[in-house]
Amino acid sequence: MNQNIWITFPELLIWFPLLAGLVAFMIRKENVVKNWAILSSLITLGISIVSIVYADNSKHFYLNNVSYFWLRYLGSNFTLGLDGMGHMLTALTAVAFPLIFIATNRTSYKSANAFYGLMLLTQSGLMGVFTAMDLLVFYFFWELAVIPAYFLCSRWGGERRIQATFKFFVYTFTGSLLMLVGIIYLYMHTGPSANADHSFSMNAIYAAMLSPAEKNWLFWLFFIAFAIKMPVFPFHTWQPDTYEQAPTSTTMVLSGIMVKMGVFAVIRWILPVFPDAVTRFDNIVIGLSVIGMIYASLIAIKQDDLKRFVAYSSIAHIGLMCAAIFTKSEIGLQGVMIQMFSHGINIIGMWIVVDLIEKQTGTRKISELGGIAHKAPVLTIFLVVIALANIALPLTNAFVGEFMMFSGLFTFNFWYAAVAGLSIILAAVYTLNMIQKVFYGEANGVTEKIQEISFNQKLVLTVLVVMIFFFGVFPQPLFDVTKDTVLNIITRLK
Amino acid sequence: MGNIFQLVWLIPVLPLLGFLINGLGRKQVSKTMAGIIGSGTVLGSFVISLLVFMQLNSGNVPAAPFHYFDFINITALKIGFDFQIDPLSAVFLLIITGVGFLIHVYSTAYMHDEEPKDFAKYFAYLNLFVFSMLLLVMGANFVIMFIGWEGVGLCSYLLIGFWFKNNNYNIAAKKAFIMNRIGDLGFLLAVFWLISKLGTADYQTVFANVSTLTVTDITGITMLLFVGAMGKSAQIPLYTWLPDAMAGPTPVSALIHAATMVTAGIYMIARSNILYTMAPVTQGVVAIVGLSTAILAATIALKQNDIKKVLAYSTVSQLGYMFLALGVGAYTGAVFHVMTHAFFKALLFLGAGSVIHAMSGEQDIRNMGGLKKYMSITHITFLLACLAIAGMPPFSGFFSKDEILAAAFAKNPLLWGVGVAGAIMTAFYMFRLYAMTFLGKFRGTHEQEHHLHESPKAITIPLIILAILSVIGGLVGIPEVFMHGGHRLEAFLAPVFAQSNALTEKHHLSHATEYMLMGVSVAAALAALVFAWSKFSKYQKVEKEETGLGKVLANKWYVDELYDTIIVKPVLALAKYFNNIFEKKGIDGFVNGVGKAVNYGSRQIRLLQSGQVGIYVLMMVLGMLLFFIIQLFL
Amino acid sequence: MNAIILTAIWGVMMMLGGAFIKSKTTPKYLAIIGLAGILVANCMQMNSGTAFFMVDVKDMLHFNSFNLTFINVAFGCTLLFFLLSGRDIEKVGENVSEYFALIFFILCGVAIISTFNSLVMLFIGIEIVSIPLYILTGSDKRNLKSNEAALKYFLMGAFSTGIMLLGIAFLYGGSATGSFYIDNIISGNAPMPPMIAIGLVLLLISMSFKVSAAPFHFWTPDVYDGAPTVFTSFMATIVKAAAFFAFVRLFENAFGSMHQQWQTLIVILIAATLLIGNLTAVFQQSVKRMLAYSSIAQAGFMLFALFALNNLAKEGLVLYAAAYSLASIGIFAILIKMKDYTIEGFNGLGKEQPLLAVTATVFLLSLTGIPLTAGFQSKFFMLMAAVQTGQHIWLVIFAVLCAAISAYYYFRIIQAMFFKEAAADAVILTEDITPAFKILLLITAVLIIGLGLFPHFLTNWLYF
Amino acid sequence: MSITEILFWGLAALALFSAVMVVASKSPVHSILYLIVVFFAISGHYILLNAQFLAIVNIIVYAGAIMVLFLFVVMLMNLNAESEPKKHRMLQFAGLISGGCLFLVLIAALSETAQATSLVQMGGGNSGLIKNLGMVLFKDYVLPFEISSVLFLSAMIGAVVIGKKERS
Amino acid sequence: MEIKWYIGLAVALFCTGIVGVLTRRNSIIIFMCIELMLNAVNLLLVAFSKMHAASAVMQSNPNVVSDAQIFVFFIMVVAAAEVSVGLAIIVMLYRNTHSVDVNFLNRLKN
Repeated sequence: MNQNIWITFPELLIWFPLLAGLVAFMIRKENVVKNWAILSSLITLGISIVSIVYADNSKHFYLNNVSYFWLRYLGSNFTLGLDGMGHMLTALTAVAFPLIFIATNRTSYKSANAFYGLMLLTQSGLMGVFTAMDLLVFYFFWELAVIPAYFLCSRWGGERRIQATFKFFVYTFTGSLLMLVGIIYLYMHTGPSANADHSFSMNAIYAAMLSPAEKNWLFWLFFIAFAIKMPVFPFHTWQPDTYEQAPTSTTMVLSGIMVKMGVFAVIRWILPVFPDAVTRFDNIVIGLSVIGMIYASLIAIKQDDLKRFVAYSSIAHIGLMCAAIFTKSEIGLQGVMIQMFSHGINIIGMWIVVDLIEKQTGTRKISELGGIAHKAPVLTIFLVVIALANIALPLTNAFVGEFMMFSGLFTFNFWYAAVAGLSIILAAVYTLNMIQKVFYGEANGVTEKIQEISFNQKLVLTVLVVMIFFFGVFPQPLFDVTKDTVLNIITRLK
Repeated sequence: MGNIFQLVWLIPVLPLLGFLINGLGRKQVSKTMAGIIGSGTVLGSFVISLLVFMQLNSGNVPAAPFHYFDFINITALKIGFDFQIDPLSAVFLLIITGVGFLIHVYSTAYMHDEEPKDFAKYFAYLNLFVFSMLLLVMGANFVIMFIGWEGVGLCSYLLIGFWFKNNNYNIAAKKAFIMNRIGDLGFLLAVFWLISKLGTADYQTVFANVSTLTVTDITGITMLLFVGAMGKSAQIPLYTWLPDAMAGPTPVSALIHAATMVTAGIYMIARSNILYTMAPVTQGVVAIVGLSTAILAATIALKQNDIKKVLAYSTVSQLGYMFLALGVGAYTGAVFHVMTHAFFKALLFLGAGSVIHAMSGEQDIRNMGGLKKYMSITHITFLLACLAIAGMPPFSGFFSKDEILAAAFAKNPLLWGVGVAGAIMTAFYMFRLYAMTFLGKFRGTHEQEHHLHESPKAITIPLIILAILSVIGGLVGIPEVFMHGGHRLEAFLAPVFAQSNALTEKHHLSHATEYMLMGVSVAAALAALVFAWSKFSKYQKVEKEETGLGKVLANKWYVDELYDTIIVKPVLALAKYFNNIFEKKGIDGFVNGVGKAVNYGSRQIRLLQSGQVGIYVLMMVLGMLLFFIIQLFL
Repeated sequence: MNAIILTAIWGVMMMLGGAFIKSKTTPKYLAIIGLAGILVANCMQMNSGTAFFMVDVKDMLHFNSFNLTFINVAFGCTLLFFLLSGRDIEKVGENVSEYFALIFFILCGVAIISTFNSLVMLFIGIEIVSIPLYILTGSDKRNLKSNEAALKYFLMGAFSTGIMLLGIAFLYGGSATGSFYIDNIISGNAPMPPMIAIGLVLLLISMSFKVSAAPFHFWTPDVYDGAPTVFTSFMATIVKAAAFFAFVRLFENAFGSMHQQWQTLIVILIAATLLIGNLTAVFQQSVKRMLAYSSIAQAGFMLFALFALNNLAKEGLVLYAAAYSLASIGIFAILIKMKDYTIEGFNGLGKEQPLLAVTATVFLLSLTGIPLTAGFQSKFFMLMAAVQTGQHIWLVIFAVLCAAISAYYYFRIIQAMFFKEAAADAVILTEDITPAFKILLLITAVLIIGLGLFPHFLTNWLYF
Repeated sequence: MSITEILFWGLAALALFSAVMVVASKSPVHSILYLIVVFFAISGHYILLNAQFLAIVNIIVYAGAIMVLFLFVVMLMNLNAESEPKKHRMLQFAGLISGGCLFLVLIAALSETAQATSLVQMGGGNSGLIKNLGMVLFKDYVLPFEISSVLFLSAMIGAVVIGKKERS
Repeated sequence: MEIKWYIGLAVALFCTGIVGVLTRRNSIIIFMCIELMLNAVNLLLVAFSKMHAASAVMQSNPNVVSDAQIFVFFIMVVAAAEVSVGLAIIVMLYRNTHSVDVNFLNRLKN
């Protein structure tokens, strides 16, 4: 086997955006930096696609896994790896960024170099989270992904940006510090590694010797950190504020990818490490998630602000993912996997449309809008498709995921599925309400001058819609990517 | 010509292609092209369906479903994108594509005033509608069925709200979609239940392993499936969307009411008949709900003045009959009634559309009258349809309705009695409608009168075809009493219901009883018919408020208001409470409260730092004391 | 030994130089050269054991890789401090070379208290550190705040000296052999006799005073606030770290074997320090005062070394000393250049001086404990050390919650620098920023990130 | 009671009384004078314990040099009794109570232990003599002795830095 | 004499000093009280040294006894140094404010 590969895919996925981001800081001209961002993110996408081609770890292990000494004497190595779930989420990250850059190409930012630099750094951090195979490395990237995002939101956001994003930061920071305590505790109970008494490597963590009581409280330390990030009711209140205040392209990253960090982390670090605690607390977590779904859906019905509207609908969807994870069923988990991807695609699409509307009309108030369908039919069609995908209409990508997640939830308990199912109805209510108020009816003064969308946006939305339908009809390729990961986790749970 | 089954996939794909062409190229295609593409693709599907039907009829039944690709294929669950062709789906395919094609043709004329791109959009939606329905019918498992199931819901939403500038239409569309989603939830839960118990959603496997399920499981699954059917097929309590769905263009109503959508529930229960046969409790519920719906809708129809509303409630009522049939185990009867109903209800709607077209959009029958002399083809076809729906022999409705009533009688004479009452009301309101529209004197404005005209060919030809079908359609199911082996449909469908039939012993009514039943129901309906004819042919418009029961009926038993009060308003109030108070003051209040507490604590604790050395030293000494006490004495 | 004697000699040199050199800038260069030389000499002692002076220390001082590394860290940070803030020392008053001489004497004391093995040396070392500090605090003579700070510091410092001496007396009286050698005071882990216990508590209190652990921290904010900012920078970093090192050294060697018996006190200290430090810092408007409180808060984390007293803790302490000192020296160096010491004074710095703002951000992130910075690694080591003991996990959780609060006040500065605009005609800085200053800041930032990525570059030295 | 004991109690009483008077007397000058008395009493104790060198040093350095310095400063500032207004009553009370408590706690902790009953060698022994101390100081304690020169240097610099008048 | 009397005396003096620090507001007197505390410690150390001298174990190592007295000597040294600096600070403050009252020292607070 060729071991002399000088760089592997996970490294490329991290270092390339990082480097590109640092280069972006140097570029003074706004247009150049924009194009550079698009170009580099497209290259990252290329890398990601190639990596999926070589996804088969049994054949190309050396391409997808890398480990070099880092904090060796602590038992932590800089270990990266791409398993199915990693492939899926790195692919999502790689797909999302070029789309975001292209879609928001028209928006001009003060000190664009810093903006794009930070965006690319965020990408690098996200890639790190999704590829880390060492708990300490994971924690590093977990925090590092948030810092540039914080700066992005606080620097280029809306009026109340400083407060809102600081709340977001402190909230997540608190969570991750709690997790840090858990990480250390876990580490202290791992077996020895080559150079140290303990080890942070994933396998060692999975094999940590813990008493059930310890697992119980450690579970919560980890879960709260992830729950805040996802966010799960009642840890969600930072989200609407942040989404509302952040610049739209950052919001896309936050909602499209960053919330997946939480979901991802639960699957990667909670399920295999604390299987007993997961079984013990599954009712609480699923209960919270289900309450959150209904709660957020109800609030979404009453939202008048488009951004907050999307935020609450996202909370409802994430709630389902969280609940499905804790069903510990293959169907549920597989559903979560595919839904992570689908939700990312759909919500980015939603934001693009919301951004367009806000840019053109200057308002996000649902009650002030109306009749856009008449003025901008193409935009309307895109939005309707994306919104319907968002509420999981069959043959769109989200249906497959939601179907499987509900199915998993049902297997777990009928009543959870039944109550959670109400959110399907509520989702229809709020989405159709929004469509009706924003797009249908007669155009008014605000929406009178709305223009059709530009080529860039049309391109991006078309790509999104094609993906929505493609994976709605042929989801199997995605399952093939994540199948092994899910089965591995399921075996660990038993 | 090779095996026609190899082309089965074309049946749904053709309308899908039509949808894509018309939808994506709606700015490019001309109206004519859009019409041809829209109708042509459905015609193509119809032709293939017909060939498939003929293959099946010749006894060449495919053993396994056609597998195209894996939809979901993981260890725990395999769901293929499979189509199943058997007699049941073949019958439905014919109805959908056949009646659907006629409606398409009809639409080319009816929608001619629309802008070209809206016209193309309309046909795209119609094609998508047909596509979804075909998917629903052809799917070889519950998941594919569900895809179509939601798809038709979506299409109904799009078409009902086709004229999206009018907010009332949008609200009606939304209502349709949401009501449907309530039903869909039930359907979904049933599918999950099946998957969790049997690990699959394929019909074949499910039906083969049905005996491994417990009674609770089967009852639960069938109940939930029935909830789905309630939504889609407009049964109590989820029927209120259907009359509102009249907001869409009239051909759409025809499509929804006759060929697609509402029959989905019937199809689904007929498809899973073995489950229902094994769940007598559910069957009872289905029968009772069906019958109640039939009666309730009929009573409402008595007092409606909107031509389409009357027809809408009549659909609800007829659907009730079909569920009654399903409930009493007369699956063939239900399918039969679906078929005949498709003919005459499509005809009624299209006829109504023709009338509305002629009346320049007027839908209130109090403003019509005497149209007989202006539009003869419409008039005659409409009359035939009315006779058919009223169950007059030998029109198609007679056979199917009679079969249902007979089956109901065999189960319980009370069911039959109520059913006949409904039939009487049906005859009454249909002929009230007919008489007020076509007989008597014209009551509209002069301008309207000036414009009155017979509709163009594209409208009348489908009417004529449907009229013929309405008249002779019943002949495929001539009951045993009239002719031995006359029930061709039953024979054709027998393989589908074989499993159920094996489980139920047939109550064979004596010929005498059957004749008696027929006689009673026909006589009663005829009496109502004559009464309505005579009463309303000389109808004069009078402005008077309805009172008493009449007012209740005219207001549809206030069901919408009831739902509004007990469901919509509390939910919205709860949402408002969450949004305005609980979220802000409760959860976020707590989160911010932590921040505020830190701030408050900071402000208080910094007062300790008083700047006075004396106090600092005192604090130190107190700390020292504390430490001594802890270390030395504790 | 090299370090102690050379710093003393160089201090005298600086003092004498003050009499002859009239130029104001020369002492700075002298000091930098001298300190660099001393650093080299100390490294030599470390690597090859080369000692320039053959002194029989009678076992009163112990030199090992641990404390020599710490001395390197402390002196290295001081060198950086000279480089960054040397020019600002010149601005405090006329007696420039005397200030440098005093700083060298302090460094001598720092070297003593990081190597002491006898309570006598501890006492003298601490006094050598303290007395020059009183003077430096009051060196801005016409500033009443500086006067006030000096007097407060002096009175309370002398008071705590009294407490320490009483403690030493009781330890001497209570020890079986009547010795001042710290490893002879107790033997085994039998229950403490009350005299030892009293001595221990008294020493604990006086050392807590020096490292400003609550509730013995009250002098800190006032003194740090009142002292000239350059000296605050020095006091709050190197001196404090040295006091911590002495604290841990004393308690590990003298009382380590009965660790369990006094752990409760440390727990209380940690909890109180973290709470008061973090909570009070939240409301401060003056960055200088805020940093004073933050130094208390950081002390809470450093106290974990005393709580755990294991290898991780000691490594972590050295790392913490380096990380915290580097970041604080950096942020103080920037603060000195500011016109307005309030947080509003930082408004718009990101636009005016991006490099300053970016490096300041690195320093603040390090103080907060964000990964990639040395601050994270040091907190991480401390938490690991604490968790390794397996006791009082709630305290660790409490600590991280307090760290979350700390984000609140550190980030206010970041917010001011990047997200807020300065008033149109506002002057943010008092003077021009030289390129050399920028480069030094950058080096500091790189050092912090380097330590954050590869802490073993430092901790490996501990096991030479 | 032996002579030693009588002397001990007498000196103890004197020391304590004077100490209290240091704290209690209104005039700073009186305080200083009382403090000198305390120092003398403590020197008496040193003599009782045969620590002759310390007794002498105590009188010379403390009572002689340091206290005179204090006296100078006080007189220089011309502080008198009235110049010190009353401290806050509550604070004074709290100070008194907490000081008393501290005393009680320490005494309570120590009084009942075995260590507390060890005997003190009175009078005898020659370790407190100047010759022995000199030997120890310059043999064993030469390092701290030398190092304390740094302390004095810094104190000296300090006094100069602080005391010198700044040129404006 | 038993050592406890010496301990009692020294602690009493020490606490008197503390009380003085706590109750007085003239910084010079506070400083004097601190000197009082130091002297209490000195007395205690000398007493302890003689206590160890009395115990049989220590006879073999007479240095131990001298240790404490040398320590006392160092304390005096340090005290002298402290006094010079302390008085300088007090005088400096007096020059600026014409007061030695610590209660007026509250420019720095909160």
